[in-house]
Amino acid sequence: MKNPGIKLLDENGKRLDGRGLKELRPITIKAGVLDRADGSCYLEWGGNKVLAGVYGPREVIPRHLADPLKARVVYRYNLAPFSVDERARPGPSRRSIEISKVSREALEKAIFLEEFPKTQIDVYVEVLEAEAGTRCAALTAASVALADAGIPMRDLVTACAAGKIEGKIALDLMKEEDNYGEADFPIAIMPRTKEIVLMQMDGNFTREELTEALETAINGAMQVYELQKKALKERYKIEGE
Amino acid sequence: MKNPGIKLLDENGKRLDGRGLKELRPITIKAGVLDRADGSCYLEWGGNKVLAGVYGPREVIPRHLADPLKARVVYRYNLAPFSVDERARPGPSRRSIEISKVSREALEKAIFLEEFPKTQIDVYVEVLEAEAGTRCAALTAASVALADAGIPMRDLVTACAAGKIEGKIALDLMKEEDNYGEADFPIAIMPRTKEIVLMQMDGNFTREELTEALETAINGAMQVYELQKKALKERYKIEGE
Amino acid sequence: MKNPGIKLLDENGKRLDGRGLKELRPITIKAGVLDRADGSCYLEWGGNKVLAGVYGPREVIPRHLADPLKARVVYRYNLAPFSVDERARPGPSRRSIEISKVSREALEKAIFLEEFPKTQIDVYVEVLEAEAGTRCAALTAASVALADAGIPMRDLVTACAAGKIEGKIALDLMKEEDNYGEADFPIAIMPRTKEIVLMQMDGNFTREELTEALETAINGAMQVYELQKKALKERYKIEGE
Amino acid sequence: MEHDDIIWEVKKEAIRSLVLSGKRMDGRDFYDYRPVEVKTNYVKRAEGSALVKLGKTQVLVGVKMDVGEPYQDTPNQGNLITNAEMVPIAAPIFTPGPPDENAIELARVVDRGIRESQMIDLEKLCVREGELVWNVIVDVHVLDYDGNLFDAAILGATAALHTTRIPKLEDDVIIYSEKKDPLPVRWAPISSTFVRIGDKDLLDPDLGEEKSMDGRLTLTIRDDGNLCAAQKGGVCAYKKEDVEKLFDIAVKKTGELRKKVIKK
Amino acid sequence: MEHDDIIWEVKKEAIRSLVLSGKRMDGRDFYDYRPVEVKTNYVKRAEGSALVKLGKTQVLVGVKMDVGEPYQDTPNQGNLITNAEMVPIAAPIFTPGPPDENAIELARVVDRGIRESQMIDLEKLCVREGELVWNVIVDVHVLDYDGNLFDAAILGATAALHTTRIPKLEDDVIIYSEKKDPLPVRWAPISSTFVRIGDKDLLDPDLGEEKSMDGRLTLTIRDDGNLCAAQKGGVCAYKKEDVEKLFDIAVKKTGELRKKVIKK
Amino acid sequence: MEHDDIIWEVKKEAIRSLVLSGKRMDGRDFYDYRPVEVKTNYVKRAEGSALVKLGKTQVLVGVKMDVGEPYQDTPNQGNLITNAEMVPIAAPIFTPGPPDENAIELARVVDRGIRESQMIDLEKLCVREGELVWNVIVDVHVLDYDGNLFDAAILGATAALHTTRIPKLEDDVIIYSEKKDPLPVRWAPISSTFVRIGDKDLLDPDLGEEKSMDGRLTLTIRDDGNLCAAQKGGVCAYKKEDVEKLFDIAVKKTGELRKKVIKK
Repeated sequence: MKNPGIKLLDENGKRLDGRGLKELRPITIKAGVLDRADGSCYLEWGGNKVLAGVYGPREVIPRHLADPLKARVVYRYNLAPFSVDERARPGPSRRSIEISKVSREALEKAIFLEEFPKTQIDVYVEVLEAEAGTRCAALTAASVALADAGIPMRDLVTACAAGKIEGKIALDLMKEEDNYGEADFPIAIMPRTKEIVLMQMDGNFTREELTEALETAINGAMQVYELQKKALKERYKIEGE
Repeated sequence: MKNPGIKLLDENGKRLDGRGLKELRPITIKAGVLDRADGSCYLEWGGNKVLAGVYGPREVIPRHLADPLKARVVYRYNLAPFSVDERARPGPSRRSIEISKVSREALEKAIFLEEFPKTQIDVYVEVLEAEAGTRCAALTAASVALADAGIPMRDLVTACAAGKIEGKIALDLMKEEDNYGEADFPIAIMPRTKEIVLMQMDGNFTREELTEALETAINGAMQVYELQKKALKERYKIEGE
Repeated sequence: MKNPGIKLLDENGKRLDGRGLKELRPITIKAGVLDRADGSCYLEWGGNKVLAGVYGPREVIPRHLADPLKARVVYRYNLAPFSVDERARPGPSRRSIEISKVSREALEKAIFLEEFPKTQIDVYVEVLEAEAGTRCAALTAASVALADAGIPMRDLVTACAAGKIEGKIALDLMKEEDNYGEADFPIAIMPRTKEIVLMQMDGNFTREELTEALETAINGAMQVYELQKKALKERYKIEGE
Repeated sequence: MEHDDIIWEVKKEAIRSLVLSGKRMDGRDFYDYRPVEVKTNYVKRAEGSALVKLGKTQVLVGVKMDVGEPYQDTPNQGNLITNAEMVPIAAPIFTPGPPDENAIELARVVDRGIRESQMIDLEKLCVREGELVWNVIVDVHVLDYDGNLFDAAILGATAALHTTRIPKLEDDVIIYSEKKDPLPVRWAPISSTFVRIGDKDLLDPDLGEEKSMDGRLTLTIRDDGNLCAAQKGGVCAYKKEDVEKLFDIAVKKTGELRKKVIKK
Repeated sequence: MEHDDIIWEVKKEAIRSLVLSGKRMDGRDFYDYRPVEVKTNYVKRAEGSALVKLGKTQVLVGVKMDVGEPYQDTPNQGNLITNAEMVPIAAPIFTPGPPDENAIELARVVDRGIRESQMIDLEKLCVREGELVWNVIVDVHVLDYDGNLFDAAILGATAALHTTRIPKLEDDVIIYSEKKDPLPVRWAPISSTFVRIGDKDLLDPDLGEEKSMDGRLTLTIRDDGNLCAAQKGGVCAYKKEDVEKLFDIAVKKTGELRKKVIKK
Repeated sequence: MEHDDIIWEVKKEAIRSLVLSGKRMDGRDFYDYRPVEVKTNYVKRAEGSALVKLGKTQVLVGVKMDVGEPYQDTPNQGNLITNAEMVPIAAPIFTPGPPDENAIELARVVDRGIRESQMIDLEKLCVREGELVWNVIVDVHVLDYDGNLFDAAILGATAALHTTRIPKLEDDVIIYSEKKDPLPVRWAPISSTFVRIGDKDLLDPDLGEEKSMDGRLTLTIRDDGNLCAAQKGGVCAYKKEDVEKLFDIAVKKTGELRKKVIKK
C-alpha cells in the first residue's frame, strides 16, 4: 500500500463515494448475455464491468491433459487493454496468471468435477472496465455463468473484499482506497456454509483486524449472493416464458 | 499515404524513373535456381529481388493438421533483414503474416488441391531486396516455383499493382510513388480468365478511378504472365536438353 | 579480447591471484548433494560455484523425439540471475544455448548411449556464481553427476581451459585474464586417452602457441580428473558405510 | 476445431443451396445488414469506446491514448496503432494466445480503413515536433462471434474515435481522469463485407454464411463515397465487373448505415 | 508428470490416513517446521544471498541491484522486483521454460511478503527524485524440491535482504566490485504455510504431504505479530475460525524461527 | 526429419565406406574445397553483401549499419552483431521459427571469426565517445543447404564486410541512400571446416558427408596464418596431433582461398 496522501474518510465517517464503512458499491448482474458461450454473465460492480463466459464440459485439447477421474477447469481472467488508465498490454500478465489460478481453485471446490471425467470446462472472464475489486467481480460473474451453463455445483461461489482504510476495516474498497489504504483482503465463499474458498491478503492486519475483516467480507459476500440468485431467477424466468 | 513533398510526374507525364504511367519496371524471371527445393524461381522486378522455393506435396507435420480431402498450403513471405533500409527484425511481422495469408488464399484457388489429400505444399518466398511491390513479386515468383515443382494448377497466378500518383492511375508503383502517392492497389489474377484472386487496396479511389485501376493492374499482370511463361519454357528447354 | 588496460603478470611472472602460468585455481568437488536428482555434483572452481543434477534414463517427452537406437541427451547450462555482476535475464541466452550444445556433444561421446534406447538423460547445470571458466566447471561437474547417477560411461569427461595473457600461454584464466587477455581456449577430454571431445577457441594463436595451449589445457584437465575421481570415491565410501 | 463438425457440414450444404436459390436462412435480402446497435462511451475509463451489436455478433472497441516519440519521417504527426483480440469468450474455436493470422488481418484491415480515409487529423496530435506526439491506440475486443467481424469492428472503431476525448497533459504526464478536447476526426469510414457463395454475394454474413463461403470482399467507404481500403480473403475469384458492382452496393449501404449510427 | 504415478497414489493414501489419525510420516508435530539451515552471503557476486535448507528442500535466493527510472507515482522510491525460477534440476516434474503459474504464484507471494511488510525502506533508495532510483531484484532459485517452497523462499528472501549491501555508484555507473552501505531494512517477515488434509492442518509440508493435500494457506507475519500477506491455494475450504486459529499458530512459530535464523 | 530416412541410411553407409577407402563421392581430394563463387554488392540496399556459392550450397550475407549507444566498457567502439537464419527455403528439414541451436552456433562461430581476428577497426566506428557509435549487423541468410554452412557463411561475411560502405550520418539521422566511406577492415578471416568420418578428416563437406560424419572441426584463420577461432561440434574425439595437422592444412587452404576471392 502506498503512503496516504488523500483523506479517505470524512468527518462523518463517510467514504469518498459517500458509502459507510460496511457498505457495498452498487452491483447489477445479468445472466445469459452471450450467444456462443454455453453460459454467460455480465456484471457491473461499482466502476467495474466484467463479462464471463463458460464453454463445456467439452473435449480436452490436447488430449493428454484429460483427467480420467474428473473434469479439468480452465479459468482465464483477462484485462481488456482499454479497461485501465494506462493501456494494458494484451495477453496474460503475472498478476492475471495468479488471479486465474486462485480463482480456478476456488471454483474447483464448488463444481461436481467427478460428474464429467475426461472433459474440460473453460471459464473465461473479460474485464471490460476496471476500478478495484476486479478479481471478486470476475469470480462472482464466473460462478453465475457456470450456473447458466447448467454445470452442477455444490454451491455458487461468491467473492467480496474487505480492506483497511485510515485504520478502519471497510467493505469493498474502491480505487483510491485500494491505492492509499492499508490492506486489501479479497475472499470468496460458498455461501451456504460460509466456507472460504479463495483468500488473499496484502497489507497489515492485527489479530483483531483479521477477525473483523473476515466478518466484514463474509457479510458482504452474503449480500452479493442474493444478487446472484436474483439474476439466475430472472434468467430462468425468461427462459421459462 | 503520406503528404507529398516530391514531384512524382514531370512536365511530360514521365515518372521519376522515366516510365510512362502505364509502364512496368524491368522484370527478369528464372525458374529452377535452387538445388534442395522441389521447385524454385528467382525474380527481379525493378529494385526487388525475390527467391521462391516450393517443397511438397509432402507429409503434414503435425499430422492432425492434415486435411483428408485436399492438400494444405503453407505460404511464407519473409523479408531478409538486410532487404530494406532499416534492418528488418528476423521473424514474421504482422505485415508479413497478412501478406502470407492473402497470397496463400490466392494460390489455393489455382492449385488442384484435391489431387493431394492429406499432404502439405510449402511455398517459401524470401525477399532479398525490397523496393515497393514485393508482395506482387513474391506471389508471381511463387506460382512459377509451383509450376517448376510440377504441382498441377488451373492456371498460373500473376500479380501486379496499380496505384494513384498526383491524381492519376499508374501501373506498378516504385518506392517513392508508394510513399508519397495517393493509393496502392495490388491484385493477382489467373491470367486465362482474368479473374482476381488477390486484391487489397489502401488510399483513395473514386468509382472511375477504381475501374481504371482494375484495368491497369490486369493489363500489367497480363504482361508479367508472358514473362512467367517464358521463364518456364526456358526451364523445360534446359531440362529437356 | 578487449584492449589490455591492466597488467596481468607481475615482474616475477605471477598472475593477479598469485598463481604461476600453469597453475589451476583451487577446486573442490562433492558428489551426491541433491535429494531429488538421480545424480548430482557441487563444484567450486576459483570464484565459480556450479551445481549439476542428472535425471534419467527416463521416458522421452514428447515421445516422437525418442531414438529407437540410443538414449537422447539433454544438457542445459543455466546462469542463475544473480551469478554475475549485471543480473542475467532468466531463460536461455544465445551463449548458453551454444555452450549447452557443445557440452552435450562432448558427453554423448562418453556415455554408452546404445544401452538405453528410447530414453532420455537430462543433465542440468546451474551456475550459481560465475567468474570465468563456467563452461569447463559445468561440464566437469556434469560428468561427475552422471557417474553419481550410475550412467555407464566410456570415461569421465574433464574440462579445462588454457588461454593467452601478455603473450604467454596460461592455464585456467580468471575473470580479468578472460576480459583483457588475448585468447581463451576451453577444451574437454576423456582422460584415459586424452582425446579431445570439446574444443572452442577465440583470440589469437600462432602454430606454436596452439601446441603449447593444447598441452597446457590437457595437463590441467588431468589434474582436475584426479579431483573428480576423489569426489566419486568419497561418495561411494559414504554410500557404502 | 468445432466439436460439431458433422452438423456443420450438413448446415453448410443447407445454407449454400438456399443461397444459390436466392434466399438467406434469416430471410434477409442479399444486400442487407443485420440489425445494428451502437453504444458509445461504454467504457468510461477509456478515452473512447463503442459496443457494436451486429445481429448476434458483439464487438467492443476501446480507444486509449498515450504520448511518445514520433517516427522520424513524420515528426509532426501523432501515431495510430490498431490491435484486435479474438478472445476465447467469443467462440468455442478461439483459443488464448497471441493474435493469429485472422486477428492480425482483422486489425490491419481496420487500421487501413481509419488511416487511409485520413479520418484522424494526425498533425493536430503533435505536442512538440520531433519530440512528443499522441498515440491513438485502437483495441478491437471481440465478445460474441456470429460472423462479419470486419464490418462490426470498423463501425466500432469509427464510432469510438468519433467520441474519443483527449486526456489532459501536464508536464508531459497524462492525467487520465480529466478528458478534454475531442479527438480531431474528419471522416466516418464504414465497410461492407460480402461473402461469395458460388456466384452470389451476400452483405454482412452471419456465422453460418461465413463458414459456407468460398471467399469474401471487404470495401471500406468514406463519407464522400470514395473507396479507402479493400481486402479480398478466402478462396474465390472476382471478375472486374463483380468488384464494380459490389463497390456500388457498398457505397449505398454504408451511406445508409452512417446516417443511422454516427452522430457528428 | 511423475513417472511413478501409481506409487504416489499408494503413498498418498498412506500419508492421508496417518495424518487423519493425528500423525506425520516423519514423526513431527503438526505445527513444527523441519530442521532449518540458513547460509547467508553464499554468492559473493550478488549484493545479498541466502541458501535455505528446510528439511531436504533447498532454495537459493540472490539479490541484485541496479539503477533505473522510478515509477511516475512513486518518484522518490526505489523499486522491488521479485522473480522465481523452478529450474529443472530441482524436481523431475520441473521443465525448462518461462515460469508457470506455480512459479509466478511463488514469486508474487514472496513479493507481497516483502513489499507489504514495508521491510525495505524504499525511499532511502532514491538517487535523484523522479530520475534515478535503485532497483532491488530478488531472485528465488529452487535447487531441490521436497515441499513448502513458500516458507523456504520467503525465509531466504528475508535473510538475503538483511545481508544485502548496496554497490558503489559513480557517475551513475555501478561499481559492482565495491559493496558499501547495507540495504535499509526494518522488518523480517516470515511465513507459515499449512497444508490441509481432510480437517487437519500441517505446518511446513514435505513433498509427500503437499502431494496429498487438499489445499493450503500461507500466512506471512511481521516481527510485530501482524499479518502482512496471505494466500490460500488448492481445492479446500476454511471456516473463519480455522483462519484465526492458524494465524495464532503462525505468529508463534514464525516468531521462534525469526529469533533463530535472522541476525539483525 | 527428412522424409527419406531409409534412403539416407543407405547413402550414409555408401559415403562412409568410400571415405574409409580414401575417396569422396564427388571425386575431390580430402583437403579440397568445392568450386567457390563470391558475388559482392548483391543487395544494393544493404551497406554490404555477398552471395557465396560453395558447390551447391548458397549463402547470402548482408551487412546493415545503424547507430546506438556504446557498451559501458567500450565507450569508444562500435558494436558487431551477428545473426544467422536457416530459412526453410534452404532445406526440407529447416522450419520457420526462431533460430535453433544450429543457427545460433553458426552465428556465434561467424561472429567469433570476425571479432577475434580484429578484422573491423571498431574504434573508428565511434561517433561520439560514450554516446553514439555505429552498429555493424551481419545477417547470414542460408538459401540452399548442401553442407558446410560455416565456411560459406564466414567467407560471405568477410567478403561482405570488405565491400561495406558506411551510410551518411546527418544530425544523427542515417541517410541510407548515400553510402560513403568503406568500413575500416584490416583482415580477411577465412575458415576451414573438416568433418571426421572414422579416422578421416574431409575439408568442406557436402550434405551427404555432413550427414555421415561423426563430428567436425572448424578453424578460422587470419591472413597472417594465426588461428582466431575454433569450434568442435558433433560426437567425435581428436588427438592433439589431429588438431595440429588440421591447423596446418587450414592455414594452407584458407590462404589459397583468400587469394582467389577477397579483393583488397
